[in-house]
Amino acid sequence: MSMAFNEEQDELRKSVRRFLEQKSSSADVRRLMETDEGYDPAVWQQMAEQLGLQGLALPEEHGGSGFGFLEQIVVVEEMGRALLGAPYFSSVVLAGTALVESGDDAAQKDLLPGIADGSTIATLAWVENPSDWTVNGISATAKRSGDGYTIDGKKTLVLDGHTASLILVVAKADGGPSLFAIDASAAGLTRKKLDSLDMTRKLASLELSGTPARLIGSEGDAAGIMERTLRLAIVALAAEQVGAAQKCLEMSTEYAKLRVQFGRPIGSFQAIKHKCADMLLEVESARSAAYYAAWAAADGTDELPVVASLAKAYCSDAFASAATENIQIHGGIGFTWEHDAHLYYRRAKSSEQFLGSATTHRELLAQQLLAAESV
Amino acid sequence: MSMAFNEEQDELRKSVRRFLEQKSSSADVRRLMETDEGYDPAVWQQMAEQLGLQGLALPEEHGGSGFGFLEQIVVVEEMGRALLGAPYFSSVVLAGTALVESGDDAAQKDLLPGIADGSTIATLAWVENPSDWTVNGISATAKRSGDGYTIDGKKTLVLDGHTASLILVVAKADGGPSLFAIDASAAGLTRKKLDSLDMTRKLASLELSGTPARLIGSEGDAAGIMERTLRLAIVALAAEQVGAAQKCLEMSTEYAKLRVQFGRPIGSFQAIKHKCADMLLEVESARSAAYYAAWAAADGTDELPVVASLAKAYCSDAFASAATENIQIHGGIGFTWEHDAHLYYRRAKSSEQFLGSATTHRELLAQQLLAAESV
Amino acid sequence: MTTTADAALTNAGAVRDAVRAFLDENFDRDISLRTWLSRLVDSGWASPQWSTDWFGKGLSADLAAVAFDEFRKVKAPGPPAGLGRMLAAPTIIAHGSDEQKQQFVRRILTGEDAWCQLFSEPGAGSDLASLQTRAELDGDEYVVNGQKVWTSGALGADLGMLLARTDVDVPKHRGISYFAFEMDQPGVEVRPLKQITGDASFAEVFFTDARVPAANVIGELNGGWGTAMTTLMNERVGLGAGAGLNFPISAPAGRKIQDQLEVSVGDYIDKVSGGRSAQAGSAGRNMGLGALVAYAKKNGRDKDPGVRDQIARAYTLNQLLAWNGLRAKAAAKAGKGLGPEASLGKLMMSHVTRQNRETALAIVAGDAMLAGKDGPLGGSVASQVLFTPAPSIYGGSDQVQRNIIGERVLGLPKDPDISRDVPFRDLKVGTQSKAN
Amino acid sequence: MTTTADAALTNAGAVRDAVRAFLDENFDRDISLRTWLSRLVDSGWASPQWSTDWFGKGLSADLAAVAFDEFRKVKAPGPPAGLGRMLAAPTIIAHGSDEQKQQFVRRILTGEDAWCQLFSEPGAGSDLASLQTRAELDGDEYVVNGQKVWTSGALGADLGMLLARTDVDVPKHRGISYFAFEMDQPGVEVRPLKQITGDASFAEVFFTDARVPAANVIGELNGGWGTAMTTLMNERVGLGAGAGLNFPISAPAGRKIQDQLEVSVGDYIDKVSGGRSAQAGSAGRNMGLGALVAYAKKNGRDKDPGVRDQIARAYTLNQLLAWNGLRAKAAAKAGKGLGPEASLGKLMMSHVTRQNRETALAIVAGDAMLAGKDGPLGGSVASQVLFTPAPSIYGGSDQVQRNIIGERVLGLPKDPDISRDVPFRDLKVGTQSKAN
Repeated sequence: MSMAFNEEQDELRKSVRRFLEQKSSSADVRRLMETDEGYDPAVWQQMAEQLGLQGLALPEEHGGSGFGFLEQIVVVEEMGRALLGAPYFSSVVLAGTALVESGDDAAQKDLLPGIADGSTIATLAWVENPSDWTVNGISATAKRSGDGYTIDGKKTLVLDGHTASLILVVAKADGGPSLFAIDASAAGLTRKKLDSLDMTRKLASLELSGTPARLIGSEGDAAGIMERTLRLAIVALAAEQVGAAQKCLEMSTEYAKLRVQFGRPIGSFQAIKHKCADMLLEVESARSAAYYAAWAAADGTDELPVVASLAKAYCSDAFASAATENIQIHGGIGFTWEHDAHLYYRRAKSSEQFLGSATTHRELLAQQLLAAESV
Repeated sequence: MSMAFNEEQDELRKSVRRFLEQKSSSADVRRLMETDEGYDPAVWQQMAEQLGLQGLALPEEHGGSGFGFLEQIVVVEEMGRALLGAPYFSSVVLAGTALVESGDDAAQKDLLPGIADGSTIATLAWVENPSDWTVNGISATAKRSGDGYTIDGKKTLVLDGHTASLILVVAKADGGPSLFAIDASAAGLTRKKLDSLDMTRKLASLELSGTPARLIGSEGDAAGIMERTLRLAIVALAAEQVGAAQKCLEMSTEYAKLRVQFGRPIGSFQAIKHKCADMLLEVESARSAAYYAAWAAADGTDELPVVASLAKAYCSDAFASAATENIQIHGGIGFTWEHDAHLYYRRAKSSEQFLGSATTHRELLAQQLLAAESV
Repeated sequence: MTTTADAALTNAGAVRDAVRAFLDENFDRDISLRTWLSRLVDSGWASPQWSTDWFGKGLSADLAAVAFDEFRKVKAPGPPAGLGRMLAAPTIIAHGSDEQKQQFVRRILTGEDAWCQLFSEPGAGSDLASLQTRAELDGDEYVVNGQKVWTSGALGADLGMLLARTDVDVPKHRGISYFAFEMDQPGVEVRPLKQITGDASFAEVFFTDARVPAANVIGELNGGWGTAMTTLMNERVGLGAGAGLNFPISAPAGRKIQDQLEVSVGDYIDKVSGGRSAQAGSAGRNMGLGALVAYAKKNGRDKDPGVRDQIARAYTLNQLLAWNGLRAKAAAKAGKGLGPEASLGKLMMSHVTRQNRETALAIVAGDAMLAGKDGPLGGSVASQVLFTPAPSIYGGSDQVQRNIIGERVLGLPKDPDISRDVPFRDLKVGTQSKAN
Repeated sequence: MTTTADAALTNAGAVRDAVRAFLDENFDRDISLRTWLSRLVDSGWASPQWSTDWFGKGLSADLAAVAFDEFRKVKAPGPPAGLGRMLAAPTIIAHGSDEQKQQFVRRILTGEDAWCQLFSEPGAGSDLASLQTRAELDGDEYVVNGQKVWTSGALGADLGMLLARTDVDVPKHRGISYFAFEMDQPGVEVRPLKQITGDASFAEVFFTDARVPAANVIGELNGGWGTAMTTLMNERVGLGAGAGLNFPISAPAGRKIQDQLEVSVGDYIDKVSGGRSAQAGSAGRNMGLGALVAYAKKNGRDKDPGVRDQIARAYTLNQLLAWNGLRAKAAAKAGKGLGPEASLGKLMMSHVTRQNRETALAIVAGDAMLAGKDGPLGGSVASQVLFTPAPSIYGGSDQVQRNIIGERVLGLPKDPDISRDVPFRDLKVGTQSKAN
């Protein structure tokens, strides 16, 4: 396993960063976060048409470019850095991956091209209990109805659930937890936007009452699909956290060089200098964790379950720490609404819990280590 | 509840400190820690005769002075500061308290006077599993034999178990875990000194095979006796940790003022200064915890179970942190055998686990908080 | 300043009797709040820890606590709990002239004046002494120009504790004066400052040829740094939650709300009773642990071992903050007790606040992503998360407190301050290239 | 120094083929270890990352790893892994004259000389440049007086990398020279230094009119600080466990153990195989996580949620240390890769070590009170506890590493060093009143 990106991947990073510097400036982020939708449809289309980001890692036969997970990681890392307001994580990382992992050719043929070209905004709704990110304890039920199904139940913490046109929902059928596709205009679906701590990431709750749904894969498939999907999603989230943490480090270092107190830049004081040094070590270590997990995902190695949880746990902690210290190093100005420090802090404290806390993932890591013959 | 010691208690502290400065210098501590016994019988007798420390808090009717738990705390805090090598914790804090808590008048009458005047060195042997400090899971058994009992089983982590002349042992009788007294010369008792991380605190393991024993209290009493005894013992241990942590703070601060690097005392660098400041806050907070718990114990308030575990958990962490930072602040010289820093570090990392780790006591604290109606 | 004490009040019983006698004679639910406050101030019971010379009884903290306990029994309203009483009054008593004490302190206690603090500037945070706001003498007045930031209560304040530079040719600590500054004048503009919480409880204050009488300098001209130290020390005590000694209810303050002083004592008590506490510190923004534990139980989160550990940690730090305060108070003698040790409480509050946040997050788990009306506990978990970075910054950052603790409590040598002896006009400040 | 590379070795296949060809022709279990090392050194394969001019092949880290992989397959012994190869050789290659490179470096690789490092002094720890050991010119030799401390391997060493002061009238950094110093002489006394672990793996070294030829100055006279930086940077890489590139087995070194080089390669491999790894760093003192996890399972401690969390934390930090190293290596080009970034690995090692201790303690619980033969895992938990404070001190403390990272990686401004420009003779050093 080589621990470096190749030149094409570096080029991809450069072009994504350039695009986001233009389209997701601080002013853009702030404008979009005040809207209910949280994204700019024009920029969303440019992402698809100019850079092909939505379809980047989706299969070529379904409208994607067929690149691998490493390219996907480069993109989400840059989006994290820029705090891009867009339904990318929901539509591509969650829903897109779930469809790919479902192995349902027909559904992929019908649904992936829209996700790949950005014309469909999709999301994945599975959570009912905020402390359980698995599908083990869900209550939503799916009943056969004609040649389809109807679903009853409630879902929460649905990313972009109020704006998505396609919603993948996990519900219990006779065969166990199963994955379904629902059209946003379907009967019996009530969507409610929720106020979110991280205003750049929009959330909704759903109520389904006899809502018609299409089964993806077979009944009982959702446990496996979701396990594989979330394993990749936490690696993507870890990379997003690395991108944002890196930005916090840069903001802190820059300010520490510029801000003068007691006749010298505050970065010359050990209290600040050592904070920045610790932050660098944590950000670099987080990067190692996210990249190693990404390579494990790309190579499909057995290590993935262990290293994915390792990455999510460590990157959550590192980003939370970087975002918090960034405010501390900025002092008063870092506590003002006008400064961007709080946008990263909100993202950090929100994504720390999203898809399972560090504590949860360390427990998963321990489970797998202890189940192994030897460490 | 007044959060200050009275003048008599302050005087007691002064005289104990003066005594220990003379009798438990660094050279004394080092001499004794290299011996198997770990204490100086002459000093032990002086403690009893000149200061009455062994009997200080034991009942007057059994040879003690009848002072309260606050005086006991003052004494153990000073002993912790001086790393006194002596069987005080085993004989007085553990065995003495267990006898008092047993409510067994006859046993008290027979056994406490010797403990109070220092002629008896006693200890308490209950642990069989190093991760369980309760008596719930013990295997040692006591069988009736004539008008007494015989005990079979093994005990470990017995403080001064190889030097004590009186050993209180917890074993399962028909009525449940029960407390017994054993003479060190009893048949079927094999004692083995164990190498200890903290060389100033001696440990032994015991094997009992048909060893004759005297029941203290009634069968089945040990659960209650031990719960009450350990609750007081952890508060005493917390106070001992505060005394030792305070000494680490003083060593660090003194060295930080004296040691010059880069043309100025290292204490003028924020990296060192802020460490010392954090250490002071932790030591002072640990002191608040230990004293508050001591007052709760002295007043016999309902809070004791909560605040005793709180104190043990916090003081363990604070002392471990102070002892570790003390070595770090001293740098290379702090890593030499000749410097006393490691003696405190060994005590810290050992007493951190003794009577239950911080994690264990936070769990006990949570149990009690969550069992309460409201917090 | 020396403190003189009421010679009769030497023990708890005497204090209790004296308060009861005072209440019997003066406390009446039907009189106006204004009349009651006036009686309270004149009696010396409004601030019994202060010297008998200046509105007090000279009581130790322990005995003052006894007095407040008696007032609590009848829910007697006390003087306003804002920055006037917490910061301005003790500073003026310590450094002001007798005229200034008469002029300013009584009106603080009676609720006639509200005060704000005009210290921090965009370029002068941790290094407060590098402040750039200028005050230049013009006749018997000073003309003030510059900008302050992080001023709480600026809109309702009648007066401000203003630090301004009165000499730029001397090193930074030696050219600052401390003014009692009238806020209601044309040269003052107050702009609300939105914080990361979304609230705007602070403001920026801009001065353009604003004016303050030379007679309003508190302490020595150019000696404002020393005067300010008293204010800052009192602030640290307050922010460390060490200022718990108080009346159960406090009166409102300020010229703009004088009508509120006309209500009857009884009506006022009924209106605010069970509501606003007398505490002016920041602790009010920290979540109560009780609500979190109840939430954990209700949602089954109390079974999670990580959550249990977090609950124990939060309980521990909250108790230690309180116990440290109790120990400090027990050790303090009458008129004493304010010292660099206050920085320990201030620093501890930062730890407590962060721990409260982490415990809350562990309990609510994924719902931590929600805020406002959709957030757990009515959005108060999100509020806790957003408020948490504040205590380690305001009132002197954690780094500043550690310097104070290291240097002034432990006696460690100072970091060399290369700007200390440079004339202010040659100094680089904030993110600008030159101070002036 | 510029690195020249073997033009034929541009890809992994070519490297693999070349090593195999070399092995086919030269590797023989029946020849003496001395003969084998000599062939290896002459071929350039002993240290393939080094320049072709000086005993190397000029390979990138990636390609060198390929070469080592081939040597690993036949268990070929490599040159000694001690301080000579890790520190002295790269320093001499970077700063020494061609004569010095011929004189010293080859003998390091062939095991003829063992080296120790004579840098730290009682008064010069973090502030190494304040060292007081003097070297005064007497004819064509320098006379050395003073004391060093924390010298590892001093008893077996033939030569020492000695930093000594050659000019006291200039500021501290500008009056130091770097010597290749012969240890076996009357003026040198080595006293073992007992550490808190009870071991004495380090020594104090005292110089009384000891002698070193002027020709043994490495780099410029009075320019020893710059030379020492190369040594320190290599040390940080080693201590951060970033030096993993190596042969599977390493040869012994030193004039006192030359007979050990006469054994056959085959016998040597059989003797040490499966034993000593080539790694010279400190990682050897950190416990393996595998043994701890097995112990936890055996004793039912793996059911404890706190223990599980600690196991996950230890696994995480150990993996990150390794992955950080892999990433640094992947990024490094041939002949590069040593830089201030090495301080990150050094600092990480302190975290890993502390975490390993805490995980071990959580698992063994009360048995942590026991040590030696009675301690858990044969006393290795107690050893881990006692060793843990070391990595954050030796080879530059955590505080020094954070300064380096802040200043040299992140570009933050330096702390003012008030002693930097003071002539050394006027300086206060350590806990003494004056440097000289």
